[in-house]
Formats: sequence, structure tokens, C-alpha cells
Amino acid sequence: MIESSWMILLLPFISFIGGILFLHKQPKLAAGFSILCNGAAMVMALILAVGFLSSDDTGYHALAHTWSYDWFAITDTLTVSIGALLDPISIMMLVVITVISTLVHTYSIGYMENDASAGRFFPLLSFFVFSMLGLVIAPTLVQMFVFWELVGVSSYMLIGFWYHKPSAVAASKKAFIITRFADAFFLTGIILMATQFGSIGFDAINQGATAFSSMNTANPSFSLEGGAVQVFTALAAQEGSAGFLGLNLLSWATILIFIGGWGKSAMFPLHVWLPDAMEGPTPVSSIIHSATMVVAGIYLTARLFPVFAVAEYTLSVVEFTGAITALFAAIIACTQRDIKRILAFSTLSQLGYMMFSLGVADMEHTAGFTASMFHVFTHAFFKCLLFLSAGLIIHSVHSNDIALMGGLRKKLKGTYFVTLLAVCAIAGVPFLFSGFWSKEEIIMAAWSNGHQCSAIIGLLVGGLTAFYMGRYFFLIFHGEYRGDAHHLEHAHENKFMLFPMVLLAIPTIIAGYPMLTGHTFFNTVIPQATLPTHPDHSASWIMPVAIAMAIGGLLVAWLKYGRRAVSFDTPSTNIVYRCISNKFYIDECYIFVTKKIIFRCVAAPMKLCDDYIVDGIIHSSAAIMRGCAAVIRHWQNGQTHVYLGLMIIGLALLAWFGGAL
Amino acid sequence: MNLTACLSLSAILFSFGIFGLMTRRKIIAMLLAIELMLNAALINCVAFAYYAPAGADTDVGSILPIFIVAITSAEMAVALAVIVAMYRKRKVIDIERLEDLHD
Amino acid sequence: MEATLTTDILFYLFSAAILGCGLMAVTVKNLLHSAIALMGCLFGTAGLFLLLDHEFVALMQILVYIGGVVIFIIYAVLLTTHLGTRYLPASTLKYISGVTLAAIVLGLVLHIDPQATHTAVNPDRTATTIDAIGYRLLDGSTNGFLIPFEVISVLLLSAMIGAATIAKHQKPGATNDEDETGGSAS
Amino acid sequence: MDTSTHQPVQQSVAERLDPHTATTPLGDWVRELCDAPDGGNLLSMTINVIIIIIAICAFSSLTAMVLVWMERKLAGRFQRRLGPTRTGPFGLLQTAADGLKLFLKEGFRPNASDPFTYYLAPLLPLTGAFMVLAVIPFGPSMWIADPELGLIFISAIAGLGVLALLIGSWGSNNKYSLMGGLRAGAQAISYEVSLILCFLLIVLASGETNLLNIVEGQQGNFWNWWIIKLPGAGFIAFIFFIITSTAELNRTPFDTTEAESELTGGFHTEYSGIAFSMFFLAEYVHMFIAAAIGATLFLGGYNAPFEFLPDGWWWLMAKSYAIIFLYIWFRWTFPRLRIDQLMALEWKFLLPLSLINLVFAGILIAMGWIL
Repeated sequence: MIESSWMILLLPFISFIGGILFLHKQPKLAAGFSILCNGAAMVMALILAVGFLSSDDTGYHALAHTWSYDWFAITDTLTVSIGALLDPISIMMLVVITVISTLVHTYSIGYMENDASAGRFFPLLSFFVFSMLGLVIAPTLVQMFVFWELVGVSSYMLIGFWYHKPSAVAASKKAFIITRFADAFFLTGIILMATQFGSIGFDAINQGATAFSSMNTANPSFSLEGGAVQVFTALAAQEGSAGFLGLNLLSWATILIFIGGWGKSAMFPLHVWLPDAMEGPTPVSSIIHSATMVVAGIYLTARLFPVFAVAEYTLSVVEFTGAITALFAAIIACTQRDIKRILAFSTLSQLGYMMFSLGVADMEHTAGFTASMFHVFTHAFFKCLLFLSAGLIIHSVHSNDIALMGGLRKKLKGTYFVTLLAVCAIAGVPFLFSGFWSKEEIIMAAWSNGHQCSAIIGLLVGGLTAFYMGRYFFLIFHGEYRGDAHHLEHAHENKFMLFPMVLLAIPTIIAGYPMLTGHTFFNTVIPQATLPTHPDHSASWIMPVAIAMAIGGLLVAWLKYGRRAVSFDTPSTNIVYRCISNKFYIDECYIFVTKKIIFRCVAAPMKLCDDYIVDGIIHSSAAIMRGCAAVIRHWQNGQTHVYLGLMIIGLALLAWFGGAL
Repeated sequence: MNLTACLSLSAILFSFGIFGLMTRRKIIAMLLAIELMLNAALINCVAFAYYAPAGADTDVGSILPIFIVAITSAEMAVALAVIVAMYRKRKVIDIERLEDLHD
Repeated sequence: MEATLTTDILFYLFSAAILGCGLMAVTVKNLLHSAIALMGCLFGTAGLFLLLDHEFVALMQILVYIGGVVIFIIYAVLLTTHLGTRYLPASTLKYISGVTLAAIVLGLVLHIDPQATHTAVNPDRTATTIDAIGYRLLDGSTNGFLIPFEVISVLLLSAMIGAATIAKHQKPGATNDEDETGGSAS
Repeated sequence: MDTSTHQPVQQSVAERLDPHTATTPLGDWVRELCDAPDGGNLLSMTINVIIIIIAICAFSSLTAMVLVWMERKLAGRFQRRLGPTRTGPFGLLQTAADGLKLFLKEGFRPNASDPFTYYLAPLLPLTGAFMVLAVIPFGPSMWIADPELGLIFISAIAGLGVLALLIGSWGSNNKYSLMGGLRAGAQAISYEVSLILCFLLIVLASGETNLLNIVEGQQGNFWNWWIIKLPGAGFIAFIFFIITSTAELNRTPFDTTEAESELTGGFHTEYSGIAFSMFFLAEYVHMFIAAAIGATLFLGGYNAPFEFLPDGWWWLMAKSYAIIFLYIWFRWTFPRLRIDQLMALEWKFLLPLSLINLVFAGILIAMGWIL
């Protein structure tokens, strides 16, 4: 099964190629084909996961299986290979991606029912799945970067899927440019990593880093081989070196790599593309911009966790970024009116959770790492479910604005129910829902590892999350309908759309239970790291506080939005509220910086240089050529006679100069 | 009869071919001139084989002409088909009046 | 064949025929006449090949060149010209350039020709038999010509198909071109 | 692959027929005259050439006369009438009289015709006929030239016959002539392919391109003739040969070239007098040549049908005339094919079948399955 893991990758690719080449005129066939391929991939991924679970090996390294095939060699020792690295987190991601992709494909049948370009949609979606799977199983930084970019491209194509909408085109460009900007740093980091540490394979890097950290702390009992030795040596050499701007090269490399994940996971202040990316079709938002692609940054950080942990300051940057984003996005989410933007900001906030959770862990206390992966797992399902339900609501009332909704619980009963489950999950309603457990773990890990500030931010954000999700839920489903009654009459639940939502509701609830019961699933799939770790029981006060925050948030939301009718007629004049609802004017800042500063002071002089110096050289050389050609062109007038004459004269000249005459 | 005589003969024939190619206006006549030139080449081929030194592979003197002849006939078949098709369309086989073909 | 008076006389006869017919072929105005002159020239060449002991090449010359190519040319002449066709003379410039270029080539070749060594006939030489040709053509080793032979076969086939396709008279319904009347016999 | 049962004729003609022992009185006389045993002497060559020219001219004229008489007689018989009876016994001198009439007629050339091509055309067919006659072995020591590549020579020269028709038809400046000429060209080029495939089959079977060797290879009883010796394939090839040679001869049912009812005489519409008689003569000489080649290749040439009978030119004549009888029989019994039917017959029927037959014969020879 390990060796045939490439099949999982191949199936969505077949779906893409077949769909784009042959089926783009038959949307129904394309959909069926895509679902077939993705379903097969899902089955294979599940088989793979079950095989992993049932294997006797436990622990992080024992479970990492790699196969690879050499692609090209940069130096004698540095070979770029493509292949698969299968360890608990990649397998978990495989399962999550394939399950969600299959369900979203199914959902899309209903969602794209009346769309003329649906035949293009399914292949592109499969292409994304292919790229994402390739990213997840990448055993080297280079392969990860290749698929990283493919993921970016497919995201670009899907955000701009309705390319006739100017806003969609602008959003896709924005997403593309911002993530490319971050990827430039990522690539630099890879190059730095490759040159300084002589390795781009995750295995070698992580083993070397683990060995190094254990040498510093405990007994160095690792036997290393291959690239890991190089990494180890390089790390030892870096120890204590001054480096550049006060950071040593390892920190530089890891921070640069992290910036790639920063952009992809839309951490503050590179988050601006994600809310705009909601211009794409809702299934795209659900799979790409909430459940899978945006966690690529988290995944990258987790992938390189040992080396990040060894590097000075890197994890602090991670933690800081994550905490700021979580708080920042949660505050904005409280004020938004666009149904998908609320969810987008909530995604940002949850990504911030995952990020700072990674940041609070280190090689001795890996609870944060475990918690982060756990949250990735649970979040994927309930966030996907939230987006799917949002898509169904949009589909029904033909609007994105929650100001034009309300009272939909009567019309969309199924949706109401599953959305309630998902809202409870994300808000952290205790005991029954998966989100509670994973969030709990994160806050617990932060506190117990001495990052009290992050833990408190986590608690605060938990309350905010409960509040804005409650607001979201009550404004949509409770109260009176505020929109165009005409749409409400036709509102219904498409069975293709409802079915995957119902299926997703199952993991929304049960995905957190295994943690509670100590089931082996989580002991195995969520890496328990190298050294045994337990949450600090002294922090047992956290759970009641977190529960109180969640319930309190929901209660406030109920009091403010659920209990009585809400009016959106008069815009708030409160300056703080306006500032928040305009997303702290971050977009405007960007536009000011780019348009006013960069364009005017840098780009305009460059353009002058380009126009007059660079183009001038080209134009004058072209003019010279044209002048010469004006003379010669008459010799090539299509007359055989002239050609023959020239040929013979040339022959004679050749003979003359060649000395034959 | 010696090698130089044969070669001179073929050289003269070849120059006739070039003269024809230069002065003729009809495509068929130009093809004809090309035939002359190819024929001169054949004469060279055979003459060299006949006057080859001991140990040379003289079979090539017979085999190469076969290839030349075969390629020529293929070329002629296509060329003449093109001419006939062109004549049907435009009623012209004068090369100077077909100059617009290169546009 | 031994170089005797007979062969010398024959050689000069053939040469005269070749050159005379060759000159006619490129100067005579009437296309059919030049085609006939070309035929004479090719016949002379075939005779020359016989003198040079290359019987098979000579017969090839007659079979393919005269029997095939010249007939093709005559066919094309028949399809594209008629007795009333007016033959426009080439411009004086073309005549001058033609003569000049021909002279250049002739000068070049005649300058190089005498540099050929081994001008004597090898006394042990034997005429190439048709068996030898056949075996060489079907010899797949580096010494043989199997691949060129096969390539030539494919070339001939494709040329034949191509020629037939190009010259095929388009069905009246299938074409949007102007009415075509010429060449009804193909 | 068992090739032991079939070996190409190893013994060359030169070994079997020593020019010094196998002689003819005429040849002896010439050699005596020139005092040169070989043909290297210029005088001897000249005399030889003159004798050959006279012999061939005489033979062709005689053959043509006989064939024309034979055709007219047979045509009469096929049509239940007598044919010529008045001139000479059985009308034998009728042809001579016709010939005389043609020779004495006024040579007439259309005004708008091209004299060069118009007068060149009638000369060509007989030239070709003479060249082919030169290589046909009439008897064991009765031949003019014996080139190593006789069969290729025949196919090469046979291909030229169409030239005359093309040139003459164009030179006449008559649309019927031109149509006839173009048809003749298309027909001759097409059927030549099958004809050469028939030749190739014999080359494959005998391993020889020399006509004399081919004939010598069929010595013995009549089952050594290639028509029978190569079971099936030989007979099919012979039938194909008859069909294609009829087409090459432009005789009914393949006479679309002339097609009196359509083209008022085809390419020779504008010819009269001696020019016409040259075409006419050549047609009948060609007929004899085709028959002789058929007899040589398939029916053992000058070999007697049984070993105990003496070989000689009379056998070739008998076989040739038998085939000629077939040609005449065809002419007076089959209706004419349309030009498209004719082309379809060649390209869609004869050519593929000839190729298959060739492969079939190749298998037979390779497996040694010959009589």
C-alpha cells in the first residue's frame, strides 16, 4: 500500500486530464468521473490509514515511510527526488483531503447545477486535489514547493472561476500575487536550507534537528546516517554563530520558509487575500479556503517542526503571528455582514489558533504540536460543513448578506440542524462537539508550556468565536425574514447538496471523541512526538473557563441578535465599530503603499528607464536590422531564378575563399 | 574516353541545366532543366564507379543511381501533380505569373 | 569494356547526342519538343552507361527516367499546353545571367575535375551484377543499404499517394472554387 | 526454408552455347568475311548491324502481313463470314495489296499541326518493336542480342510505346487525338505495373533476368514450363499477362485509345498514308512481340513440349501464334470497357491480385512446392 500511494495522487490527476480534455462539454459526466476518481482515492487513503493504525509501530519516526525516485541532482550529495513521505500527519491530511474532496465534489453537482461552465469546474477541482495531495506527501522541500505552487495556481483558477465577474478576477489576482510574494521568501528559504544544511529532504532535516536538540538537552542516543549527519554537522557549526542581523542562518532559513506558510495560511498581515477569495464558488471556498489549502502553512510548519524548534526565535515568530491573527480576525468577524466573509475571518482566526499552538510547543513539550494537528483535523470537517451550508443558503436566497436573511430555519430544516452542529463545534460547546476538544488542547498546551499570554488570547478568542458564530447563526436562521420574499418561496434543499452536509455532520461531532477516550487512533495518527508529554494538570481551571467563555459568547449573541428582531437600516456611527467592520483599513493601507509609494517613487522611474534606455537599445538595434533587411529583402523575392543565382554565386565565393580556386 | 572526358561531359550538361533553370519561365521547363542536372550527377556517379581504383566499392555506382532515380521520380510525380492542380485553378504555369504564391 | 576505337567513337557519338539534346532541351521554345529532346539526352546517357559497363543503371534510366519521368512530363505538357500556346521569351537579363551562372559553374567544375586521381580503369574490375545490387540493397548490416531502400519505398508510396491526392479532380459539389474545365482525363 | 529443390539455372548460356561451335551459316560467312572471330571489329560489327536491320525489317513486315491476314480471316470466321478471299489464294495477298495502297496514298498533314512531333510519332513504335525483337530468343542459337538483363530491357522498352501515342496525339492538334493519347498514356502506365509484376514473378521463379536462361530453365517436358511448374501461381500470372498485354496493345476490349465510336480513331485520327501504315504495322508487330514474350516466359519458348521432340524456332512460332489467336479471339468477342472501368480493373483488381499472386509464388518457391 505504501508503494502504491502514488495512485492516490494519480486518480485526481486522471480526473483532471480526462475531464479537461474530453468531458468539458458534458458537466454531468465530468462530475461523475471526478467523484469516481476522488472516491477511489478516498478509499485508498482510508485503507492506507487503517493499515497504519493496525501496524504495531508507534511513535513519530517509526511510522515515517518514504519512497522516492531521483529526479535531478544539484550537487553530488544534494539530489532532488520525488516520492512520498507517509507519516501520521501526512496520512491524516490524505484522509481529510480525500474525504472532503469527495463530499465537496458531490455537493458541487447540486451547486453547479445551473452553471454553464460546470464542465470546467470539476476538472479544476480535481486538479486542486491532486496538487494538495502532492503537497501533503512531499518528502522534500522542492517537491513540496512545486505542488505548493500548483496549489496556488489551482486556487487562482478557482477563485477566478467566474472570470466574467471583475471582482472575482481581482480577487484571484490578489490571492495569487500575495501568495507568490510569500512564496518568494519560501523559495529563498529552501535555497538557504539546501546550501547551508546540505539537505532538502524532510527526513534528513528533521532527524538531524532532533538529534541536535536532544544532544543539547538529554542523552544523545541517535544514530544518524546520510543527509541527517550533514544537517547535524551544519547545525552544530551554526551554534552560537552571529549570523546576519543578529539571527543565525538557521533562523533565517526557517523564518523565510515560514513566510511561505505565512502567506498561504493567510496570517496577519498577509491575510488580505483570503476574505476576497470568497468570490469563488462556495464549494471552492469550503475545500480550498477553509479545510485544506490554507492549512498548508500550518502543515509546512508542522513538517519542519523539529528544525523550527531548534532554530532560535522561529517558533516565537510563529506563536506571535498566530496569536495576533486569531485575535485580529475574530474581532473583525464580529462585524461582518457577508455570510462567507464571516466564515473566512473565522477561518483566519482558527488558523491563528493552529499556528500559535505550534509556536507554543518545543521539542520537550510537544503537546502544542499535537493539539495543532488535532485542530487541523477537526476544523477541516466543521468548517467545510459551515461553508457548504453557507453555499446552500446563498443558493436559496440569492444573497450573501446576512442582513437580507433571517428566519430560514423553517424553510431549510436540514441545513438548520447541521449548521447548528457545526456552530456548536466551532464555538467550543462542551463535550459533545469536536471543536471543543481540540481548542481545549491548544489552550491547555499554551498555558502548561508557559505561554500564558497566548493562552489568555486563546480563551478570549474562544469567547469571541462563540459570539460571532452565534450572531451568524441567529441572524440567518432566527427572527424574521428580511430579504426578498420571492426568493424565499423558491428556497429548497438540493439533495446532492444536503447529503454531503449530513455526512460531514458525523465527524463534526465524533472527531473529538477519540481524544477523550484515549483511543489509539489519536495516539497513533496525531504524533505524540519523541518524548512523552502530559498536559499540566495544574491548569485544570482552564476547561471551566473555556466552557464559560463559549457559553457566554453564545448567550450574548442570543441576547443581542436571537431574542429580538435586528435592524440593519442605520449604519453604525461608532468609530471603533467602523474601523473594525472595515477590517482595520488594512486593504486601504496596502493600496496606499503600493499605489502611492511603490508605484510613484519606484515604478515610475523604472518605467522611464525601461522606456528610454532598455527599449531604446532594442528599438535602435531593430531599426538597424530593418535597414539592412530593406537592402537584402529584394534578394528573397520568391523567384527561383534569383535563389539559384545567389546559390551559385555563394558556391563560387565559398570555393574562392576555401582555396579551391 | 577517360574519366576527365566523362566528368567534363557531365559538367557541361550540368551547366546546361543551370542555364535552362535560369532562362525558362514555365515550371515544367524548369523541372526539365533540373532533370538534366540530375542526369549529369548520374553520369558522374557512374563514371567514378567505372574508374574507381582497386578495392573501391563499385557497387555503390549502381546503387546510388537507383536511389537518385527513385527520389527524382517521386519528386517529379509530386511536382507535376502540383503543376496540374495549379493549372486547373489558375490556368497559368508561368513562374513569373505565380509570384503571388509566396504571399 | 576495353577502351578501343569503337568505344571511343561510341563515346563521342553519345556525348554529342547528350549535349546536343541537352542544349535543345533547354533552348527550344516548344515544351513538348524540349521534353523530346530531354528524352534523347537521357537515351544518350543510357548508352553512355552501357559503355561504362553499368547495364542495370542504363536500363533503370530508360525504365524509370524515360518510361516514367519523361512520360509524366509529357503528360503534364499535354494537360497544360496546346499547340496554340504562346511562349513568352525570357528577358535579356535572364539570358545574360543564365549564361554567366552556367559559365561560373562550368568553370568551377572544370577547374576541379582534373584534380581527380585514378583516371585509369582498374584492370581487375568486374561489372556489378544485378545479384550483387540485390544483395547489397537487402543487406541490413552497415555495409548494406537496407534502410535507405526501405525509406525510398516509403517515400515513393507517399509521393504516389500525395500526387494522386493533389491532382485529384475535386468533385463539383465539394469545391467552392471557380469552375474547372482542364484536365478531364486524369 | 528448403531451397534445395529449386536451384536457379547455374549453367550460363555462354557455357552451353559456345559461339564457335553453335553457328549459323550466315554468321560463319560474316566472320570469314571480316576475319575476326569476335564482334570487336568495326567492319564486322557494321555488317552485323546491317544484316540484323534487314532481318528484323523483313521479319516484322512479314509478320505484320501474316497477322493482318490472320486477323481478317478469323474476324470473318467469328462473324460467320469468309473474310478476304479474292486476292491470292485464301486472300493471302490481300494485306500486301492493302499495304501497297497505303504506301501510295498521299501523305496528308493537318495545317495547324506540329510537323516535328507529327512526323516523329509514327517512327517511334516500330523502333521500340525492333529493339525488343532483338532480344527475343527464337531458337537456341537464334537471337540477335542476349543481354544479361533481357527482361528488364523488355520492360524498359515496352514502356516507351506510349510516348509515340502521346506525342503524335498532341502534334495532330485534334481534340479526339489528344483524348486518345491521354487515355493511352493513363492506360499504358497503369497496366505496365501489372505487366512488370508478371515479369517479376518469372524472375522470382527462375532467378534469372536473361531470357535465354529463362527459356533454358524450362527445358524438358511441358510440365517444366512456368505456367504449370509453378502450381496455380504460374497459370494466374499467365492469365494476368494476357490481360495486361492486351491492354498494353490497346486492343479490344481495352481499345479505349482508339474507340472508333467515341474518338473517331483516337490518336491516329489525323494520320494517313505511310504514317498511318507505320502505326498499323507497329501494332501487329507489337502483338507478335507480346505473344512471343508470353510464350518465352510462360510456355517454354522454343522448347518442345516433350523431351523427345527437337527444340527450335518453330515451337516458339506455334506458341506465339496460339497466343495471338487468343488476342484475336478476345478482340472479336468482348465489348469495349469504359475508361473508368478499365482503370478500376487495373488498380482495384489486377494490381492487388498480382501482388498477392507474387507473394503466393514467393511462398511456393521458398517452400519448394514446385513441380
